[in-house]
Amino acid sequence: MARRAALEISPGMVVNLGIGIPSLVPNFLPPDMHVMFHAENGITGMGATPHAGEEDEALCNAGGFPVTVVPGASYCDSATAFGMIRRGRVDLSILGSLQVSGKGDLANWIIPGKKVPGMGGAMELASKAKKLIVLMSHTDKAGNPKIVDECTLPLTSGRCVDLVITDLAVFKVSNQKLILIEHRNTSSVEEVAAKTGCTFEVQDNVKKVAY
Amino acid sequence: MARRAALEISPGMVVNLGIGIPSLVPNFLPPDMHVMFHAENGITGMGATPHAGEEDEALCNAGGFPVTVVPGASYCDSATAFGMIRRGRVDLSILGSLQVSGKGDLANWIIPGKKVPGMGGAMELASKAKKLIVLMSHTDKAGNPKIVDECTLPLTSGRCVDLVITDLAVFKVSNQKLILIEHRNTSSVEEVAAKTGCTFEVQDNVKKVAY
Amino acid sequence: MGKLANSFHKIAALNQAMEYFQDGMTIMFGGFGGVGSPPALIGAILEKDLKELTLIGNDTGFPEIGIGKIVSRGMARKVIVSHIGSNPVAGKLMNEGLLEVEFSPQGTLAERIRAGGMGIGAILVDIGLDNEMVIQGKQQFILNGRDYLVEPALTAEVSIVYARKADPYGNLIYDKSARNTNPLVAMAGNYTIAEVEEIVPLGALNPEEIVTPGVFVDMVIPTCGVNWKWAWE
Amino acid sequence: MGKLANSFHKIAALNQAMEYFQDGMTIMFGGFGGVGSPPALIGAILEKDLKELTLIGNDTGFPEIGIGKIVSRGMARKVIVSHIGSNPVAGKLMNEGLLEVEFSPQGTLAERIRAGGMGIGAILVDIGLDNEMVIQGKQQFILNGRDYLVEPALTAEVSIVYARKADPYGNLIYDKSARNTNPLVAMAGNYTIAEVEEIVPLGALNPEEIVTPGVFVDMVIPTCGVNWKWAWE
Repeated sequence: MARRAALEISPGMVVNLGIGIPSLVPNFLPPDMHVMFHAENGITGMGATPHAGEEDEALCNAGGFPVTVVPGASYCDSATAFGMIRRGRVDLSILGSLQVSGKGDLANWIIPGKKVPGMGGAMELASKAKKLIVLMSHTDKAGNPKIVDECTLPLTSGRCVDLVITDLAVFKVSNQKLILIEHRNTSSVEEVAAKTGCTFEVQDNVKKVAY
Repeated sequence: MARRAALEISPGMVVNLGIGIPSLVPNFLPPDMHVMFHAENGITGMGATPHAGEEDEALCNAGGFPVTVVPGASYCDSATAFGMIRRGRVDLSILGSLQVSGKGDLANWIIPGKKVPGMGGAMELASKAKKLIVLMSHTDKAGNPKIVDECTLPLTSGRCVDLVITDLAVFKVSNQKLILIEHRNTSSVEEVAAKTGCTFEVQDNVKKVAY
Repeated sequence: MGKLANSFHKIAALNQAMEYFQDGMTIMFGGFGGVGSPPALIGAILEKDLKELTLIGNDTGFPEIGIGKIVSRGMARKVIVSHIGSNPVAGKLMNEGLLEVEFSPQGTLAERIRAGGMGIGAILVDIGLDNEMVIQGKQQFILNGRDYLVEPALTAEVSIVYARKADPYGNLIYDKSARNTNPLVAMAGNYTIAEVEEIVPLGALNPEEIVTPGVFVDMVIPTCGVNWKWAWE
Repeated sequence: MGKLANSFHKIAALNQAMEYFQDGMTIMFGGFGGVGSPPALIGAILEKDLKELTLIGNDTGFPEIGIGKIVSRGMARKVIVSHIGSNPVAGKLMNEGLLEVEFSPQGTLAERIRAGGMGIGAILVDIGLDNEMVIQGKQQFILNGRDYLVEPALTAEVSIVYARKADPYGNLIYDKSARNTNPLVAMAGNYTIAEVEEIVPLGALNPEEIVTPGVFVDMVIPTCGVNWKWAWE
């Protein structure tokens, strides 16, 4: 999934990555691509994870884990870091999610009665990044679809998802319509349909891909 | 007047000076007094005027004239410079004025129909500096009082003046009442009253001073 | 003290700083996931065993990292934060009704703190308008036909921040991403205490590189260094 | 170009910058009394003889200094500034009805520009509530029993700023008090052009000292240096 998401990144972009699988995306980028990775705590230009023993406790990403910086990086306060997001200067945000609706609604911040961790910076990223990609497993641990007609979990932000990448398929959301554009070569449109909680269009030249 | 105003400055203060006579106040301070002079364009810690030929076009006060900085000085953007004012971190503002009312109203920004230069930073300074001192001539060029019952010119800010220092006298404003606390030894309470456009109390131990 | 003359009377010891803390007060803290939070001040607050605090900052850290140590011991009555996800003890206290949590979207929270520091009453943002938890208790305002939330400024009786260097005027510079919310929190305190790794003489900091002007800082104390183990260690 | 490889395609020449300017547009400019305003960009706008501009910035400079050169030649239909006191030609044009002037208190104006840059809709301030000219056309809002003015954010189609150094990503540092409004204006432009004294290789600027992250900067052009005589000269 991270490999597939990396294909959406172009040179010069400012990219914010959520915790978990999204944080693996840089591993699949060519070197010298001149992409600036942005962190909510105030880093523009994050680089690779430092080698063990070379961590700097004062240089961590928004998840609190050690990072490095690339040439051209800068530090700012958190207000400015979010100003970049709200002003539309972050080109791409790649987040995990609990549910996504066929209209592009995102629900990734609480499970009522179970887990109420707070929204962190997800609302700003979801509603203000120029493009929002969701990376998530196609179904939950119990096998229930995570792509649904209407989110049953509280929304982080409505009508904000542009692309959904799962372990089975890739959908784009266009004018609040879900369109299957790729599926795994080990799967089929029928399997994807069976494991998806809402209807979707199938693009004419839907691709079978290995990733 | 500038010499008298300098007496109001204590060590450690953050002080903003308006253009004109107020800008002369630092000349009457003892050295090493550890006062930080603040400028709206983003300087904290302005020092003396540079010697001719040593001016730096990138180091000017809010009036656009070359300055120097003292050890401990810093630069910030104008928004932060005004944040210091609005947050009440500027201890003292010394401004010139066109009129002051006996209640402490300040009118120093426009003469309707004649001069409408804009308020610049005067409104923030007048209403938010912890203490506001006005330095001005006691009367205008035509001999009319500049301290009046009600300002006839549009207000910059109401009920904001704490101390008025003129070429004749010093008044404090306390609970919207004007109180004469000093006058020049070459003048008298009667002369001050004759040249003032409103009534005022005379402090018991009113001082005669030479300045 | 030679060059380090305490000419602005801002350099002090930890015990002097502690005179500013009391039960029931509002404290704002710098830091992001514990990174950039002041360890000595947090340790001293723990030791003083304060009660009924209101804490304002990015998050509740981890149970034994940063402000989390205070929250985990039940010393806070209320927190205003963007998340408590990394501190399960905070979640437990919340669910038991022992801790009131006001969630604010992270960027909104940062701006509310800055607004407090800048003497601004509130900001209008369009973040979270479709979210019940965010709009709860907030007023809305229509400007040029668009809906906004009125997000009130935040200030605190005391702000505590962590910085790399200070001079005797309290000018501060930070260390990489440990800067995070510290410059904002430093401005928002009615009284601001900076815990710093190094105190340098007046004039030793380049005026261009100073991030927090000393105008906003009332007291500077030396740090003992970070005394907790990071999650990644 | 060796180390100065234009890897983000932001370094350009003045004539390329001029493609972004046209009649009737809104331009925001950095500078304070002309100090810190970009001379080459102002010169090129003059040469292009643009009409009906709306200009937003701290002040209208002096008649032959900074943005004043553009205002004095009648190229602006409207200015949003805190004062025109140092530019009598602006005052004359205003009195003749040839120039619309929206006055904003200086600190409010700076925050409105910053709010634009930060994607905030407006700020609530209590400055100028008793002043007819300030409250004119503004909405008011009562928060916690206190009156505030709703001061809308300002943005511009193009922002022009002046900086001491840039790297190929457009990271900027400024020169002393020539910083003034530039970092705010740099963030508020839909397209931001920085005129700089020196372009240094990527990595040559210390990440700690960068004032404006290149994220906000779309184009970097080299300056010809200040080409006007200062009032104090």
